[in-house]
Amino acid sequence: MAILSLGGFALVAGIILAIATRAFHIEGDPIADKIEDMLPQTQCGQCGYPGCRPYAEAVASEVAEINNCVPGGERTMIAIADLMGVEPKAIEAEEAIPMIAFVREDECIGCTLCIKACPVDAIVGAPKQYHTIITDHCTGCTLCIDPCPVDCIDMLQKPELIEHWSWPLPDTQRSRIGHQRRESHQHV
Amino acid sequence: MLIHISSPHMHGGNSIRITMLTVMIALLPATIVSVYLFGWLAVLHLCLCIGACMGSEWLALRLMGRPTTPVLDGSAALTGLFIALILPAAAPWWIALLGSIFAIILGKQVYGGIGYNPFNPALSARIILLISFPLMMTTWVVPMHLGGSALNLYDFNTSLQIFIHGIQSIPGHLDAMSMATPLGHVKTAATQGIPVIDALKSYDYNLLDAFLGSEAGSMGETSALALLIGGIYLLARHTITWHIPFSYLITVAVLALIFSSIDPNQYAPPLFHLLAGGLMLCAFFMATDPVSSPVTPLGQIVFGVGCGVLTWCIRTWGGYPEGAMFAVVLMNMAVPLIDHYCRPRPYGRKT
Amino acid sequence: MSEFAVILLSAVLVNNYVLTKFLGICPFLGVSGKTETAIGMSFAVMFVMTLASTSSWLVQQFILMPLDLLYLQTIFFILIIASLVQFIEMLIHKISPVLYQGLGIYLPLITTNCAVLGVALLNIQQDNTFITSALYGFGAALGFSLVLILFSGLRERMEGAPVPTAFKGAPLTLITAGMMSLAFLGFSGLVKV
Amino acid sequence: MSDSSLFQSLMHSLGLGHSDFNGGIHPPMHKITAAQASEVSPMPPVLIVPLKQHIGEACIPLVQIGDHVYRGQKIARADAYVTASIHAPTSGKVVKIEDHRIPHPSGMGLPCMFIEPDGHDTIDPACLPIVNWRENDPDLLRERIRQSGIVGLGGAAFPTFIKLLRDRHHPVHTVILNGIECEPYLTNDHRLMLENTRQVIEGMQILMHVVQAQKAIIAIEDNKPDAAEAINACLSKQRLDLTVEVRLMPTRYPQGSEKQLIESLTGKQIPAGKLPLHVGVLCQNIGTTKAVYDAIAEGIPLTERMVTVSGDAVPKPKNLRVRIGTPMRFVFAQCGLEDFDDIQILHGGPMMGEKLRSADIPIVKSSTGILAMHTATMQSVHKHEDPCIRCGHCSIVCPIHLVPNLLADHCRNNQFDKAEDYHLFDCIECGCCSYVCPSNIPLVHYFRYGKGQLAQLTRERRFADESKARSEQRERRIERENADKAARRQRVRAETKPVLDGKNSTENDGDAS
Repeated sequence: MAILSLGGFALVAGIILAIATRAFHIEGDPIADKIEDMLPQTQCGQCGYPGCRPYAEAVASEVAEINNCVPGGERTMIAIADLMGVEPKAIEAEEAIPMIAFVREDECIGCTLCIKACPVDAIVGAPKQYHTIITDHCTGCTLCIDPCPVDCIDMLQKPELIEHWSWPLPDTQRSRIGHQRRESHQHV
Repeated sequence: MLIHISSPHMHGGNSIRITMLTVMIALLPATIVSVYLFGWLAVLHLCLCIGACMGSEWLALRLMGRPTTPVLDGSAALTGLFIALILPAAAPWWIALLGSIFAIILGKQVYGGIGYNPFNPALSARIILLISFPLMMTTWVVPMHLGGSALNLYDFNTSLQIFIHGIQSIPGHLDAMSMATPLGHVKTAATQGIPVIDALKSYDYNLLDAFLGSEAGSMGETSALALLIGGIYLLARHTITWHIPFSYLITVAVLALIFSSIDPNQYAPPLFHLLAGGLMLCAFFMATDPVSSPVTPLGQIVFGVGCGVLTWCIRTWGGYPEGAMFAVVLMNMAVPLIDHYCRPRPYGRKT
Repeated sequence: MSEFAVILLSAVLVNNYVLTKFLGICPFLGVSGKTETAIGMSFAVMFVMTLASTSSWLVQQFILMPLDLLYLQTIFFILIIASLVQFIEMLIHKISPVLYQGLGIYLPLITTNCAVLGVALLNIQQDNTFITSALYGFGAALGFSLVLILFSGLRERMEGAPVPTAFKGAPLTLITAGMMSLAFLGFSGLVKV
Repeated sequence: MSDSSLFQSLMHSLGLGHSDFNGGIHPPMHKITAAQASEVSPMPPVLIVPLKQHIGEACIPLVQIGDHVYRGQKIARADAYVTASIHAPTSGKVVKIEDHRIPHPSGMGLPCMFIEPDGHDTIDPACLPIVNWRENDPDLLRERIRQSGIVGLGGAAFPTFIKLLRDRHHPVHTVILNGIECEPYLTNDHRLMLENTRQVIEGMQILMHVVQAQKAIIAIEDNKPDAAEAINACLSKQRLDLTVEVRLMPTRYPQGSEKQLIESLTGKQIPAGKLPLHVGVLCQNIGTTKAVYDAIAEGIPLTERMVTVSGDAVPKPKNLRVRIGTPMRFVFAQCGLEDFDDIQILHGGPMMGEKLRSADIPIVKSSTGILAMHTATMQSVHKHEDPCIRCGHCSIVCPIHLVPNLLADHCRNNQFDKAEDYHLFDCIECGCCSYVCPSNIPLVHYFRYGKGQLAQLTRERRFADESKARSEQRERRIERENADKAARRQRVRAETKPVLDGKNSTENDGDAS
């Protein structure tokens, strides 16, 4: 009797849950979408995935670590950690200074190999013509460096604009304590 | 240091120390009354509490390896002053010492020092003491200048003996030296089913005494007048705003008025509530403690009303005769949420 | 009517599950880091607790007592709670994936949460009727939610503080919870149940 | 706080009393130069004219190195809408165009044009006054104001012609002349009202004509009764048919902030993100009004402005009429200050002005005043930052009704989404909160930090979105190309299959890999 009633009850509960599973089924992975929105979209592949979307999916399904996005840096990592509800992790790679690629035009042979490599179509030029990088479009992913047969592409520091200058944190002891707190928070 | 600092390049000159000193000056009348009523006992408590608070703050900062200058910013001394004023005069020295240590270490320093404590340190200390040592925290010495006192607290030796060994060490009947507070008396009467009016009559209660302070109670809580003077001074100096004390007192008064007009036998009148116990001290000094109270004007009103409702409910229906300290600490818990949801409407925005 | 109010008030304030009965401490400490998560958790717990107390009452009255299976009480109750938790888990996953992520392991852990099982068992112990047990369950959940949300507010504020290293994290959280518990003692005797 | 303001704040708390803005402070005013007549600054050996002196797009030079320019000749312009042209401050020779420090807290530089005055100060013959402006089309006057490079001279440097737009849905009924000048030390508007009363009033009439407003209010703080008197006297002499009202306002910082002044005068708040014209008001600074008069009635574009030179380190503080581009070192020298050891220079007033890192920075259109302070004075202001004791004084004085201490916490902890939720971008950086803070917290600095970081985040976000769009577009293109290629190959293979079967398949393999 005991087994029967328990089993019966369990069956009823199971059926209800099965129906609920059907009713509340979700399409796609909303977490991956949210993570992808946080990534810098450089498509650089430094995370080990072939682009930002695959990395976002890997993080959402907890396959990849949250600290692999080098261009996104600390800020992106903390944002993802907040979203995922996990502890922030230190980024192993050094914080990158924003760079852009630059073609030394007199050396360029017009082979178009870099144009094919650029993930964001930031290089213009036709075969046998000098290629130019659109500075405003370059994400600094360095993917064009290796294909160039004559090594005529340099990575230069992104020029600093007075319009983009922003105030640093005030140089007081308390703000430093706050900063240390943030840093120690990351290395837990 | 001057390399990167933004405007404004002028400052009004206010500082934490000035703020704390202002509050201490505002507490001066209440302190004088406490010395007048409890003689050397009050002086001993004041010295011990202030010393212990500053000492434990210094020790805590040393142990944490932080600069010890904040000891002198006046906040620890103020906490000590508060603790002395909310202790019953008969409490022995170790209670005062424990209270001071609790307040500074558990109430403040573990949270990161001044500015970060979510609860009022002095009141948390009092709650800890009240729950840990209920009897000692509710034995009230008959103050001087109130006929029938068997003790001469102006005598240093008597005071010192009570201070060190407790009131039990004094020969004589305990009932002759101590008495209940008006709130405690009414609460006991209520549990026995005696109507409030009769209870007040049997206590010989009169409002003038309660206003001036000739009644049993914590050392600094008895005189509503002295506290009121201090409160008005703080308001005039703009150290506090009217929002918290007024909303707090008005809420208690309105609740008491409504209920006592419905059933005067069961509920005490508003003036009794206003003048009794620690309400005045809490309303002007404890609830307005900047660190543990809301920042925004609307939030402060919500906070004051909440304190008022809780105080009155606990006094009237609860197990403890006095609810002000519980009310303030309970509302302290809600401060972050109040701050978040009671923000003022910014200029030019609809909601 | 006043009886209901007394039950509710008692469950929310006087006999608060977290601060005076010390039940449900695990999610109380676990999901109180952020107010948003705490609010989500509160709704989940309210849902589970109210339904668990009513359905356990029904099971007790119509299955266990007639069939004389009282020795299976705990197993039955856990079964009920587990199914409810599964249900709410799917619901939250559907409605708010971010909240689902934020609650993490604590959501399935409501199953073995002593507060939920406690409410079901206490209902039986106190001989509550169907209505009062629903009310009691809801009140207990309300009390849990109240302190959880208050506590999350405090913790968010403490996050920016230069807390001494030895007290960082759990120690300070526990000290704060203890202080809250002491303050809640002020409610004792407020209603006599 | 004085008794009257205590009463006011009480009335304000109770929701009574006349319209007035919330909060505010009463700093010591130090208006030491108020009673002294202004002087004309001599011409410096070289003028350094930055090619961007306004909010908006930078200008590109119209003249070349070695060219001779006249005073008032346009030397740089931009095509963008929000911009203002630059004019030569005097006649002379363009000697070089290169980066030079401008008055900016970063200490960074911008392209500047260096002009060597020839000493004749010849006005460009193309600069002609519009004498009968009353009969002229408002749009023509507006275009002249735009061509004259006039920007708000109260410090913000927002191009003036944009504020003069006539919008059919929001007709401007009132022109407000802002003669408040609530910043301590600064007295340049005060002196203009006293010395150029007629020009200021005519400038106001021009503005009223441009926006077709019927009413004007001249708002003056009650610490400048002489200015109000002068204006009243001039008004009664002219017997205008327009309604002009001179209103004395209580001295309270930041009464002169546009939003606050409009609230005080009309009781209306400008909706967030909107302009004053949305409440039917045009608000102009005294200096700007004078510049409008110069541009229309005299025909001279903006080449000169009144600058207050003051501060506790200046031996002879005074107001000077200075050509745009004059180096500050030269201006200070007129006031007896030559040695800059242990001296800090502020550009603007002490409440909202910025500390500069050098004296070799030119005066620009937004230079209301330049102050030289002893380093010790500055150090006594910027003391050690203590923890916030949450006293709430910052909330009380905030004219925007923000909660500065919580906002600063969010900025300090890099919780920028929360900071935005607390309306960080509504902050006008008036500095009242920092002024009253007992813990000496540089609140405004935290807000500026937060704003900068948020702007950076927004830029990065936009860049990421654009990159993503480009990358997706590229993927689609590659896919299409591959599909095309495959289709073509299919076709080729179908045609030549019997003959080249084997060869074709190997080619395919190679392509696929």
